[in-house]
Amino acid sequence: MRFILDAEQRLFAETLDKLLAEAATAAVAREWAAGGHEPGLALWRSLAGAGVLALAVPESAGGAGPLPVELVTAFHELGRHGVPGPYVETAAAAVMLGRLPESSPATAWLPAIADGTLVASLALPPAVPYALDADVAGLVLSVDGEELRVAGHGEARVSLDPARRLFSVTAGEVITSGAAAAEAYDMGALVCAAQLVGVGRRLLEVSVDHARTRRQFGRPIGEFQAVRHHLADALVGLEYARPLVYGAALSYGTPGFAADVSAAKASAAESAYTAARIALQVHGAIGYTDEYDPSLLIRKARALHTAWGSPAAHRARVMSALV
Amino acid sequence: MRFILDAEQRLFAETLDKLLAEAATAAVAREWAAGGHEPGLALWRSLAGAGVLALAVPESAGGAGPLPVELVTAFHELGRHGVPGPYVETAAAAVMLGRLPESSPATAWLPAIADGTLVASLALPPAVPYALDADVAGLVLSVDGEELRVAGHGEARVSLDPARRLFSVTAGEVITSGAAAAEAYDMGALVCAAQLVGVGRRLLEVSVDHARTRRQFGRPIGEFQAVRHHLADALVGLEYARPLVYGAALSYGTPGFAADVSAAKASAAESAYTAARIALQVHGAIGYTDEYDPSLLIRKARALHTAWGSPAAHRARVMSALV
Amino acid sequence: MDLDLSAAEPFRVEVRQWLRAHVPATPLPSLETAEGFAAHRAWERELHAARLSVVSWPEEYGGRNATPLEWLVFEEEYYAAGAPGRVSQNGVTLLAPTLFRYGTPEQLARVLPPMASGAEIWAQAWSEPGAGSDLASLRATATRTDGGWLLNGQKTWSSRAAFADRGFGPFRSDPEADRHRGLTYLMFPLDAEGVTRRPIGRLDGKPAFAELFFDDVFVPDQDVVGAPGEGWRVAMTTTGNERGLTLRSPGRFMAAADRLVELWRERGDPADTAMRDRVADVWIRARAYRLKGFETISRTDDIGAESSVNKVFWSELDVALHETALDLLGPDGELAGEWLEGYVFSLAGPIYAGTNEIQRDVIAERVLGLPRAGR
Amino acid sequence: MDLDLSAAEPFRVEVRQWLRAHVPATPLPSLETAEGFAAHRAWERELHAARLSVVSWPEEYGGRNATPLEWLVFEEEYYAAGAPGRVSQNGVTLLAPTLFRYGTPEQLARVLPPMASGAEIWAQAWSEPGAGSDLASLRATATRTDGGWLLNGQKTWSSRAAFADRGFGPFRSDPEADRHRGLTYLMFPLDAEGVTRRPIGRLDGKPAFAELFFDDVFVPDQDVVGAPGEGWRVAMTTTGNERGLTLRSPGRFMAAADRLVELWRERGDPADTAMRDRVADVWIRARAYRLKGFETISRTDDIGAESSVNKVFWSELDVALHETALDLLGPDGELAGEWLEGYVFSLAGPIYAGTNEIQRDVIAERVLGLPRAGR
Repeated sequence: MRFILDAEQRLFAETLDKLLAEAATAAVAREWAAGGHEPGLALWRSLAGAGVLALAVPESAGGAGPLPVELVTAFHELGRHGVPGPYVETAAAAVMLGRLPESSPATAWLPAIADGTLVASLALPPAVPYALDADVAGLVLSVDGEELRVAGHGEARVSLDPARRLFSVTAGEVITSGAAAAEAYDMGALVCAAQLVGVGRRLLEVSVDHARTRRQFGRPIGEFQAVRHHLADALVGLEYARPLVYGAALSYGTPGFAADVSAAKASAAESAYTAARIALQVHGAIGYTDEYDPSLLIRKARALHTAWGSPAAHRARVMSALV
Repeated sequence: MRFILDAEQRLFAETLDKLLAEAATAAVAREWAAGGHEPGLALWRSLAGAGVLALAVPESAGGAGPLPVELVTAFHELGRHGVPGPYVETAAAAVMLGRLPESSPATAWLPAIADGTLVASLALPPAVPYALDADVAGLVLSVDGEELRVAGHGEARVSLDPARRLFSVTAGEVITSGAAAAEAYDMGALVCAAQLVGVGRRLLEVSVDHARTRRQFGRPIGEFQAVRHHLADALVGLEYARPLVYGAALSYGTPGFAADVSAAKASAAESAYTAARIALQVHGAIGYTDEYDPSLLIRKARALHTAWGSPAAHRARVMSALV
Repeated sequence: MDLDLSAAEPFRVEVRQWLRAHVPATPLPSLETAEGFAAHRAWERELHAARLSVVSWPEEYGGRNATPLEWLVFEEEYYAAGAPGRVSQNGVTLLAPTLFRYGTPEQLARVLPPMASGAEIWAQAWSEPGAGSDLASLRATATRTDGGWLLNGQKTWSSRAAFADRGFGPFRSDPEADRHRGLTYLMFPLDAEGVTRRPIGRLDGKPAFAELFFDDVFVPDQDVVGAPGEGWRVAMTTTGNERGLTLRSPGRFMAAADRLVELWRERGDPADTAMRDRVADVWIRARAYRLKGFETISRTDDIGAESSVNKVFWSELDVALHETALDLLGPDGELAGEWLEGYVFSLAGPIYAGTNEIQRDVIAERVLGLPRAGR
Repeated sequence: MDLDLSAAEPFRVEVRQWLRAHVPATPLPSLETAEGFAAHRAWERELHAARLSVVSWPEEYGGRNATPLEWLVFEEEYYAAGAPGRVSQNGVTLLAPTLFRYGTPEQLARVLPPMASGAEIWAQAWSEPGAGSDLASLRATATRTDGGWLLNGQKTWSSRAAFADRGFGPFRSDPEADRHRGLTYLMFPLDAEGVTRRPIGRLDGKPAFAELFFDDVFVPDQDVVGAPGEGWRVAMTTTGNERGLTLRSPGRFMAAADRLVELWRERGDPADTAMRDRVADVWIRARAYRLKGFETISRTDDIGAESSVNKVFWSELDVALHETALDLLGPDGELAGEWLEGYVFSLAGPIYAGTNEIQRDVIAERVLGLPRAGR
C-alpha cells in the first residue's frame, strides 16, 4: 500500500506544470473565450504530445490507457492552470469508446484522439445537456442510455466561465447501441473532480501570495486572523478532496467505482467552490475584476460546481450505493 | 406601524428580568434537575404573580389573554434566565383550552393555570412525544388530532438538558373531541422560539463578558479577530430571529400564523444553536464543564433545537404554505 | 407594538397601479452597456415624472416626502413588479444623504433635481488601487488652486463610471496630515478636461466599473462637500448610510425570494426535499430582513454601528439566495440569464462598502463592546 | 500509487475473529463512572492478553510491532466491532509517544508494560484555570529538592483523572525564565501524599475530568521526562502527536459514519432527501479522512504542522456526524443514549488539544507560510 504518487507520476505532474506555466494559459483562456482557438489548440497538441490524451485511450487503439491515476494527475494540472477546451469531454468519450468491442466502427476515432489530432466533445443528458466547445470539436457525440449518436450543434451559449462555450446538440444517427452513458459519465465526473481540485488549489496559492503582499491598514492582510483562518479553511477542504479523487481513480473497474467517483466529485466541487469564495473575499475587488486572472478560476469553480452532476446529485448516488 | 415594544411592554420585560436576576435561576435549575422542585415552583408562583401565566388564559377564564406579544416577551426572559419547568407546555395547553367553548368542562382548569396554582404539561405526538416535567404537573394532557385526553406518565428520561425531565405518557379518557392539536402546537412552537432567542441572547452576553476578561497569550481573548468574528456572527443570527418571533406573535389569529410561527421557530432554533456552539468555542473547557453556568444554556439550546418541531420540519411547513 | 401597514396602503395601491401600467414588458438591456444605460436613464425620467424616483425626498427636489414606511412599501412594490434596476442608485443612496447632512442650500438646489430626474447620473469614486477597504490610505490628491482644486491621481472600481455623468469621492488635500485627516470630499464632472476613464469589467465581464485617471482636473470650491480637510467624516456619513437599509431595501430580497419560490414551483423536483429546505431557508431569511426593516424604521434612536449587522446579513442572504437558484437550475445555472446576473451582483455584497470582515470588526467593537484589537 | 491493503489482510482477519469472540454483547457501563472505569480496565487486560492493546509497540513492551497500515486496520476493525472505548488512551496516545522520543530505557521498561496491560491508567494533567490553550502561561510549580522535585499548585480539566492511577504534564521549574522556558515534564502518582483530586463533570455531567491540587508532592528524578527545563519542547512532541492520526484514528469515524447510515436505514424517512443529503455528506467526509490516513502513512517525511489540518477536519466531522444523528432522531435526539454520548464527546474536539482557532493559526503560519500576526 502506497497511497501517494510514485516518482514517475510526480515527474509527470511536474512536467505538465512546467509545460503549462510556460504556455501563459490565462492569456490562452482569454483568447479562447473571445473565439480565438489557435493558441488553445496548439496547447492541446502539446499536451497530447506529453501523452495526456493517450491516457484515456486503450493501448489497442494507439493509446496508453485507460490510466485513471495518471488522468486525474493530469487533470489536476489542467485545473490549476485554467486550461480551456473540452478535455473532460474528450477523456470521457475516449474511455467510453475504448470499452466498445474492437470491431465497432466507433473505435476508429480513438487513435486520432490519442495523438491529439481529433478533439471530441459530448453531451449526456440530463446531467450534461450541452456539449462543451462543440464548434471546435472534430467529433461531437451524444449519448443517451446505451445509444451513441453523432450530433450536430446550435449556437454557443454564454457561461459564467467565459472559456466554457456550451452548445445544444441535435442528435443524429445511432452509431452503436452498445455504449454505456454511465461509463462516460463516471469518467467525466472523475476527471472534472480532479480539475476542480486543481482549480481550488491554484486559487489558494494565488490568495496566499496576495495575502502576503497586499497591504491594508498598514500591514499585509495575511496578518489578519480572519484572512488567515479563511485560507486555512480553504486548505483543509482541498486536502481532503484530493484523496477521494485518487481513491476513486484506483477503484476504476471495480463495482464501487461509480459511488467513489460521486464522493470525489461532491467533495471536490464543494471544496473548490469554497476556495473560490474565499479567494474572492481575500482578493476583494481585485478578485471581482474580469481583467485580473484570479477571476478566471473563480468563475470556473462555480461553473464546474454543477457540471457533470451537482454535489447533491452525487451525494444521492453515494447513498444509493450504501443503502 | 410601530414594530418595537411599547413602553409598557418594555417595562414588563424589565420587571421579569429583574425578578429572575434576583431569583438565582441557575441554582434553581440545578436543583430542579436534581429533583428538588420547591424553588422552581416558588418561582412559578412569582411569575404567575407577575402575570406571566395569565397571558395565555382568556379574560373570561380569569386570565388576561391570549396576548401573544406579551407571551413571547416573557418567554424571551424565561429563556435568557434558563428558568426550568413546563412553561411552554402550560402556555400551549392554556391557549388551546381557552379556545374551547365556555361550556366545555376542560375550561375549568384555566383559572388555576392563570393564577399559577395549576402547573400543566402536555404531549402532542409525533412532534412532542414526551410531556415535560409531568411528575410536577397537576394536569398532564395528551392531544392527538382533535382528541384531548388526560394522561398518566411513566419514568423520567434523561435529557441533555438536565433541567428538562421528559416523560412518556399513557393517554386516558377522552375529555373532548373539540380541541385542535394544531392550536397547541403553534403556540408551543412560538413561545419555544422566543425562549430559544432568549437562551441565545444570554449565551452571547456571557460570551462577550468572558471574551473581555479571559486572558490568553497575554491579552483578552476578545482582541483576537477569530473570537470577535464568532461573536459578531452570533449577534447577526439572533438579531434576525427576534423580528420573526414578534412578527409571528402579531399574526396570531390570522391564516398566516402557522407559517409565521414555523419561520420563527426554524430561525430561532438555528441562531440560538449557533450562539451556543460559539459560546462553547469562546469559553473553551469552561463552557464544557457542568458546574459552570454557561453549560446549562448551551445544553438547553441544543435540546430545544428539535423540541416542538425541528428546523427542517418547520421549514417544510413554511414551504407548504408558500407553494 | 403592531405591524399595521394600513397607513401606507393608499400609497401602495397607487404605486402598484402605476408600475403595472409602466414597467416595460420586456426587460431593458443591461445597464452595464451604453444602450442599456440610456434606456435606464429614460426609465428614471419616467419615474420622476410620476414623482416616484425619490419618494422620500422633499417635494422641492422631486420627491414627495414619503414616510419611511411608505419608502419601504415603495421598494416592495417596485421590486415585486420586476421594475428595472436603478441606474441613479449611487447618487441617490450615497451622495444625496451626504448632501442632506453636509451640503449647502446652493448644492442641494443644483445637484438634487437633475439627480432625481436622471438627467445627471452619478458614479462613486472612492477606491484606489492601493486603498480598497482601507480608505484612510487614499493617495489621489486635491491641490488648492485659484477658486478651487486640482485633482490628480487615480481612482478605480468606480461603480457606474463607465457611462455616468459625474463622480464624487474623497481626495487627499493635505499630504502632511495623518491618515484620517487631510481628506476633502469633492464632486466632479466625468467629462471634464483631464479626466480619463477606462471601463473595466466585473466578474461577468460587464463594464460595471471604470478606472479614472485625473490630470490637473479643476473643481470649483462650490463642489466641495463639507469643509476642506473633513472628507473622512463626510465620507463616513455616506458609508454609515450605505450600510443601513437604503442601499439594499428589504423589498429587493423579498421579491427575489418570492421569485425563487416561483422558480422552485416551476423547475424544482417536488421530491427533492433537500432543495426545498434551502429555498425555505432563504425565503425565511428574506422575511426576517423585511421584518427587521420595520423594526429599524420604528426606532427613533440612531442605529449607528448596527448598520453593520444589516450589511453582513443582507450580503450573505443575497449570495445564498442566488446560489440556491443556480443549484436549482442545475446544468443551466452557469448560463447567462437573470439569476446568473443576480448571482454575480450578489458576490460583490460581502466585499464592497467595507468588507464583511471589517463589518464584523465594527460589530465586535461598537455593538458588542469588545476591546479594540491591538494594531 | 496503490491502495492495496492485502498485506494487512491476515492481521485484519485475526483481529476481526478475536473481536467477534470477545467484544461484550452488552456495552460496558460508562467509563466515566467508577464501575465503568474498572470494567474498561478489565477489558484492557483482556486486549493485552491477546497482544491487541498496543499493536504498534515493540513486543518487549506488550505490542506486536504492527506496521502503520496494520495499526489503521486494527482501528477499523476495533471500532466497526463496536468494541469499548479505550480507557488507556491518554497514556497510550499522549505519554507513550513522548517516552519513545525522550524517555530513558529505565522509564520505558518501567512505565510501558503496565500501561499496555491496563494495570496503570494515566491521566493528562496539563491545563490550569488560567492556562487552557495558552500552555506557556502555566503556573503550577516543580521545585528542586533532594533526589527529586516538589509539585505545588493546581491543574484542571485533567482527563480521566477522576479514576486514573497516575498523571503526567509540564510544571514550571524556573519561575525566572520566560514563558516557554523553565518548564519540566513530570510523571506522578495520583494517590501520592499531597495530591487532592476533585472530579468535575463535562457537558453531560459525567466526571470525565478532575481538578488536581498539589501540596508539596514529591516526584523522584527518575520521573522527569526529558531534561529539566525542557518541558515545553517535550510537551510539544506530545501535542504534535496528538494532532496527528493517533488521537482520532480514521476507523473511529468510518465506523460511526457506517452506523449513521444504518440509523438512516432504520429510522430515516426515505422521502426526506434533505436528511439523506446530510448523511451522505458526513459519510463522504469520513471516507475522505480514511483515505487521508492511508496517504499520511504512505509518506516518509514528517507531517509536522499538517497535523493541524487533520485536527480541524476530524473535529468538525465528528460534530457534524453526531449533529446529523441527533437531528435524525428528532425529539428523541436529546435523550441519553449512544448518539448523545458521542455528541457530547464530539463537542470537546474543536476545543481541546489546542482549539481549532489555534490550529488555523498554525496552518496559516506553518503550512501556508503567511506572515506571523503581530502580537
